[in-house]
Amino acid sequence: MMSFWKRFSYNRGAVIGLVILTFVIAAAILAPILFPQSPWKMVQRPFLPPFTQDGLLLGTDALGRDVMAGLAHGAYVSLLVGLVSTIVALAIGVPVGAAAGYFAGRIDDALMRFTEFFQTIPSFALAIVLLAIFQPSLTFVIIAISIVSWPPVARLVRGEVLSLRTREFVEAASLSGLGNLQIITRHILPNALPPIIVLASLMVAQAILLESSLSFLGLGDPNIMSWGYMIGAARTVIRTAWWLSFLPGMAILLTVLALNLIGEGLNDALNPRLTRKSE
Amino acid sequence: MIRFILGRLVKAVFILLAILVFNFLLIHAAPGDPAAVMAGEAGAADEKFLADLRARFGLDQPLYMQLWIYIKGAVQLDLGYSFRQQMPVAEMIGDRLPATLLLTGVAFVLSLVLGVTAGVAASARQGRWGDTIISTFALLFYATPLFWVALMATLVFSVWLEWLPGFGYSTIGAGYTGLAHVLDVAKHLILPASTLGLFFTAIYMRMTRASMLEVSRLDFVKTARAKGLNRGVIQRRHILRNALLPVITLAGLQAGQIFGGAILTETVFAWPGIGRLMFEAINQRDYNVILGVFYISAAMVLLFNLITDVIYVIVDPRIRLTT
Amino acid sequence: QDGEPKSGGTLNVVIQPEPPSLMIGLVQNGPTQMVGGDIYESLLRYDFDLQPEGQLAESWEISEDGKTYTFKLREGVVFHDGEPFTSEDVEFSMDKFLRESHSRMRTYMEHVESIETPDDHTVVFNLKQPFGPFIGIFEPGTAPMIPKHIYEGTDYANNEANNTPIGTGPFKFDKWEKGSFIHLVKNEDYYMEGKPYVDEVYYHVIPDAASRAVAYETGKVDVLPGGSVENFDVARIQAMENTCITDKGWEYFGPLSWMWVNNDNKPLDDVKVRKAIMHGVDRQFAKDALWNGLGKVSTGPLSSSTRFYDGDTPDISYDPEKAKDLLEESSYDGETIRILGLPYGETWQRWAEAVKQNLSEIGMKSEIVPSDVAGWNQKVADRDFDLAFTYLYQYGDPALGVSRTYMGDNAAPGSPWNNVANYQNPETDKLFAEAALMASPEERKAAYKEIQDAIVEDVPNIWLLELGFPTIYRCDVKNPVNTAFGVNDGFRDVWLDK
Amino acid sequence: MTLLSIRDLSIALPMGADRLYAAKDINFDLAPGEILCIVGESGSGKSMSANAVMGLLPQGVLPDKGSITFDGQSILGLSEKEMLKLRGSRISMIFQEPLSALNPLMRIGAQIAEVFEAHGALTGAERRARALKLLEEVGIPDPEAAIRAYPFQLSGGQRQRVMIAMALALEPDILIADEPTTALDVTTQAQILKLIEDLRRKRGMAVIFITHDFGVVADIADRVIVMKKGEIVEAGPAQEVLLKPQHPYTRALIDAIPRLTKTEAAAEVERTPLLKVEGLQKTFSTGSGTLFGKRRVVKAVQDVNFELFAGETIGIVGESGSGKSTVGRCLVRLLDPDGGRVLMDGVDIAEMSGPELRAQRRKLQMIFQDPFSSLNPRARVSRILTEGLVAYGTPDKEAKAKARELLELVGLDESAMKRFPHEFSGGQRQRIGIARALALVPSIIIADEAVSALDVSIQAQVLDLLAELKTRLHLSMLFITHDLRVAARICDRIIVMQKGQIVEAGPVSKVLHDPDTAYTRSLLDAIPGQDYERALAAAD
Ligand SMILES: Nc1ncnc2c1ncn2[C@@H]1O[C@H](COP(=O)(O)OP(=O)(O)OP(=O)(O)O)[C@@H](O)[C@H]1O
Ligand SMILES: Nc1ncnc2c1ncn2[C@@H]1O[C@H](COP(=O)(O)OP(=O)(O)OP(=O)(O)O)[C@@H](O)[C@H]1O
Ligand SMILES: [Mg+2]
Ligand SMILES: [Mg+2]
Repeated sequence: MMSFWKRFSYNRGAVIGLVILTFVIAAAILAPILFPQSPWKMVQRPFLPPFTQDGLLLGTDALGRDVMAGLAHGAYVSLLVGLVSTIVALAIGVPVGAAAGYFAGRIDDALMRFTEFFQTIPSFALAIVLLAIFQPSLTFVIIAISIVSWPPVARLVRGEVLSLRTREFVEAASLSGLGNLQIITRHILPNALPPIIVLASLMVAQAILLESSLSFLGLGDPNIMSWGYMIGAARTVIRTAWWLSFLPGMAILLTVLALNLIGEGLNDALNPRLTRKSE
Repeated sequence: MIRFILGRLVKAVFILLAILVFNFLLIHAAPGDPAAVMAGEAGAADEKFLADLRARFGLDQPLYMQLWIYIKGAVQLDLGYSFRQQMPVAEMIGDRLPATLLLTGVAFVLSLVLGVTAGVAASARQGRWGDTIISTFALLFYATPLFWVALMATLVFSVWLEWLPGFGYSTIGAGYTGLAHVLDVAKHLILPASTLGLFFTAIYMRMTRASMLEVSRLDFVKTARAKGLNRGVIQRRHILRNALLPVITLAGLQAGQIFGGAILTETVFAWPGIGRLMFEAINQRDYNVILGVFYISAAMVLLFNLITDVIYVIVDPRIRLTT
Repeated sequence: QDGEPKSGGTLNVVIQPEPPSLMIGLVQNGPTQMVGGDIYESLLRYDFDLQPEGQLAESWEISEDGKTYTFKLREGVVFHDGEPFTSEDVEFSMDKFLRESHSRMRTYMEHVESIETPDDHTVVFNLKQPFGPFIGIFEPGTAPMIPKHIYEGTDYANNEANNTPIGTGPFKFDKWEKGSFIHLVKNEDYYMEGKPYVDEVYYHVIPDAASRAVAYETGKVDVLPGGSVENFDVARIQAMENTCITDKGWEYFGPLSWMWVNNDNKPLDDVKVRKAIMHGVDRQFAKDALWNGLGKVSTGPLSSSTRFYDGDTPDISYDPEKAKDLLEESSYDGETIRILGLPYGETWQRWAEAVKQNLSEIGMKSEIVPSDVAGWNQKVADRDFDLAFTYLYQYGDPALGVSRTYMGDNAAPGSPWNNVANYQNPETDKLFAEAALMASPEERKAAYKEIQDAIVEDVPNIWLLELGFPTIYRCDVKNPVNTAFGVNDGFRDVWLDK
Repeated sequence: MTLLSIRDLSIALPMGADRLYAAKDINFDLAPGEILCIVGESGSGKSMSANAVMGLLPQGVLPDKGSITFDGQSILGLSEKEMLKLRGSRISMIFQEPLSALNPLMRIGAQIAEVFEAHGALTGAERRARALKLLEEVGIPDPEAAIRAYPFQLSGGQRQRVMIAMALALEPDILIADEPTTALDVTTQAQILKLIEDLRRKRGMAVIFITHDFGVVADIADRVIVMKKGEIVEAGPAQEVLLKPQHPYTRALIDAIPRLTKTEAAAEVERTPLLKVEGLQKTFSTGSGTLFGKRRVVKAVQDVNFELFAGETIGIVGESGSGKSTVGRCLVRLLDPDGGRVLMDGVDIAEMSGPELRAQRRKLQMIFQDPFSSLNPRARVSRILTEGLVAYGTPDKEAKAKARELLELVGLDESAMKRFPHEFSGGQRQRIGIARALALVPSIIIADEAVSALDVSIQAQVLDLLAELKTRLHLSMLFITHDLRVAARICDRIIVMQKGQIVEAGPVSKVLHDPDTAYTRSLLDAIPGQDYERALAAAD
């Protein structure tokens, strides 16, 4: 464990990523303390540009709401949407993909046909339909996003596992008397990790943006402030008040960047072949 | 191999049917129906108007009858009529198909080529400036909402520089034919295709890069170096090939979504494609159109999944597939 | 002042959303009317004060008792396929086709006893009783003239000809590339000398509002009909060179927005709660911030462009203090009110948010329920809401566009367009019924004044704004809007000063 | 004239390794046409020194001081680009582990042709022809088929020969061969050695030959270097070092060389068959024949029958590619046999699955021919060694203690527990594989070339260990090897395989001293270093 941290911290990018993410998480947690007023409160005249008024550092939006408060409160929801739906997607996709790839044959066939079931409807369309059926509360938004994002994970993992299961070290592990579950979790998945980490770190962004697209179509939870909502809402005024979409866009970008840097750091730290560059 | 493919194709037919039933139930579970939407648009409607519409669309029948009628048609490759447009769904899809295939196809090739190339380039410069720049750019395109990129691209290239048309499929009313038409369409294609393509580029780039780095530490790379091969060749022939598997998976996924993947892009760039048709159909509850598009897109997904599996075997001969 | 009209040129107009069909007699949604208005015509058209002008009718006469309407038709009018237009077509359209397919016409035609066609160019409508609004229904969106020779005896809805609409209008249908554009060409045989002026009209289908703005900026389109760009963008585009804007052309429709109040639900069955909401919603802010200052704050159930509008109704202006007091006195007990937003774009979403915030400031909890268009229709029809945004057309006369939403016997669930609030007031019901059938405009005015006062007192709905949908166009496009229907009335008089 | 000269070379290891330097103060010269053999302890830095000459040290391992001069150029100072010109054409190398050293997704032919391409030699068609010729020269049967095969479809020895073919392709000035014949049967080995000898004579090729096989050293070496713990302990002309070793370590090594002559009468064993193999068949067919190229059918195992008794060791010898590994893999069910039965305690293993199979597997362990690819690159040695035990219910702590004990038994330091497979030398990895197989205390071990990468003294140590276990635990073994001396030392009976079939079987003394078939005799004749053995025997 110690050495893992050491290796991780040797990657400067990863550390920067961790710092950014910590900052975002802190914003999410501290938002109710720093901005006790509802982020929906209309506090000033609309479309106040950033840095023009004390107390409203980042200006106001189309309804005169404090953008800074929105960003802070939005951090919580966006992180929640991004992380939870990614975790759920991984929690479904990885086992399904791993089982399919490892057992191959009939199980593979069954699991993959099952996956195809969810995969065949274009994901964005499926999300729309799901949200038309169920009331788009935050929970359902997350569920809908998870449902549409696990099939790629499953297929990716399956592809990797299909290839890894024939490796000799896997055979050796099975000779050591390891059960299938142990072989998959301890020998195959760790070696399939790099693409999964990449996909997962990209999926977080995807989820945040999907939430934004949905709320832009009026299918988000309109009672909850999120970055996605802010971007979606600012879209129509992009020509007159560019900062309204730029600021939450930057927030998403930085978060995504942070997660990717961390993902990369993880990949490096978990790869025993990458020895420290110093020395 | 042939047996495997045939087996999958046979299965695909059954899956398609199952998916069809599922889709049918799914969209009928959404509130509202096409008659209500059309009445809504008219701004006024009485009972008779709605009843007439429903009778005309066959929506007055019990759900299982509607399902039965639809399935019966679908099995004979008859996708029914659009409630709204009074056109055969197959014809509507046929009309929109070329535009979508053109857009997503070009975007697909573009993103794949660009993404893999950038991924290779970045991995070769791991940890150095070039890597950082490429990675950051890719993420920039990935993490920026598509509509934002689209609008900015339109602003810059269409409004300010006036180089490219900002929307549409061809110059309306210009009446171009032959080569002029092709060039005209190509010009219209540039912005939407690159917007859509750049989004996927990041995925390929990152995946390629991570995978390449993983493979580049394996022993056979040392053998390749010992042969005196130069870096480029090693990167391409040895590392890339071994790193390709996850990229292929993702490409297969993207290719499968070649229909539905472009809803936003088609909307922003007024591209007369299937994605928009589908989106509008969902909003209008034009059941037959939605089902038709889903049906075709399901077939596409199944096909590309099959192709992906076959490519797996070609790329990695150690993988064995069984049905 | 515009000088001599010039002939020729192409007019590029935005159409949004893409119409399902151009057959205006079958489909009544906005885009169909807009394109259909170039192809089809009716007997009359109406100026900005809703006064009738002749179109296919040369002259008309209303009998003293208000029960007989006689129209003299123009001679020499032909349909786009060359067949002459006669009184037979009028009778067929009004009596057969539209009765069958047009739900609004169906109710209007209830009042008609018989239609006579003494000769090819005369049509006589005999009414059962006087029906004041009747003279106001002869516009193409309500009473389009449909060729009898094509439709008689066919299944109207499935007639092949619906795809190649034939009317008498200034433009002929040429081509419709689904998803891209609709192309109309000049009707060379039009009965008015020299008109139409432009050679062709392209309706561009551009689904995204920002792209529509870009289309205008880059000169791809010349006319942005009301609602085609987001309100937030209007000011910016307005400031462009060679750009004109008008909010005229909506007088007939008089679009009025309000929130349906579900009068059946607690605590909204309490008039004090409704009043509190009415006073608590800052409509001036909405107008300024969301509607670019266009439109008017509504004072009651009637739009001010409607005949018999009364500006002197009880006060319902923004007054949060009063709202708080009212709420205090009322039976409101901290319930969460569900607000159903209108899924027609950003402005409406923002508006719902603003209302939610307004309510929270007077101490009322609320949540916004999102939905798509179909879901909205369904929810409103099923009364599955507490407050629901909507806006409706008034069709120039309270008997046509207003009474339907307040009449107690028009409150059956299942339609989003009737008395969705389930407002029950036998007195106003009676007055509405009588006023529609009065022959004298003065009497009607008095009756409607009484109605307006009564309804505003009850606050069955939360009236918001008389919406302003500005038409933006290049200044060298002359006359794009010159009737109470605006761009929907066809581009008969448009010419390009280029 | 010297072609290559190494002065005071030290190669630093990253933190956490066995010691600070993989190699320290290395000095030697190489003249054209000279064959220099490097022998020495496993893990003594032989491979690292060789890699340094190629400029191909693994990440984290760096030449710390000293110089390498090739043909007047200082190699350590060359840029990567300049090195490219040398590699493959002027200096080429055969790596120690042939499975992981070949690109798994590239056909053999293409991998060979690439060498020419890298240096712009020949045209496309010529390259293919040359590749074919090379495969033939290194003795791969059916080169036409092999050229289209992927590495995983070849046997260990075949892969090794592919490596050799690649290294020899451009007839380099210096060939660095890192244990190039570990997986080759003696006849093939002889053929390869002859090939190298020819090139040396014709083209004046110099060779650095790393090996543990003193027989080979005796047959080919001009000069010998002996390494221990990163340092050169002795160097000199072959005759001198081999027959008059100065350093005690060298002497110990030479004493440890197994002797063919040293065959005792087979130990008394109980006659209860533990494993009964009946009519075993395995055929590989690749390519569907319709879509992707021609079908390649290899009858790897044909009708193999034998019995393994408790406490007995059977040696399987035979030419490379004759199906030895395939038999082993069929027995542990890593491959599903196409026909025949494998009866263990009267039950057919081939029919088992699930928990039943898992229960059996504990008794049946395998040491893999290619140690590196059989070790999970992302698992530390401690996990590799303990997880089998833990899986069968041993507490974690106990398992760790057991693992440490095993490491010591195979001659590895305890610090190895914390390292990853790639941080070891070839022989060390092989020992990890052995330790893993022993950890579970199986009743049968299938050892596939289990000691081929070990220097003779450690080899002796491991063989002693196995012999001890054999008596103590009644361990039975199937010992696949090409080294007949090793076979003579450890086996009770010997099976000789050729082309998938058993051509001869019998007690060691019979097969190795009085064989029935010409094939076996040819194997015996090809044993390297027979003169040397006689000389040593004479010296004793
Ligand atoms: N990447 C690495 N990281 C740390 N230590 C390493 C690494 N590679 C090799 N070593 C260590 O360097 C030493 C020398 O290794 P080398 O491969 O040169 O041995 P060798 O003489 O070739 O042995 P063998 O005969 O077993 O192949 C060994 O002790 C080994 O454990
Ligand atoms: N997976 C496979 N697919 C196709 N052919 C294979 C496969 N594995 C082995 N073979 C072929 O089967 C034959 C026997 O291989 P095997 O590995 O059993 O040989 P071996 O006796 O162990 O040889 P060596 O001493 O060289 O390791 C070889 O010709 C090889 O090419
Ligand atoms: Mg070595
Ligand atoms: Mg073998």
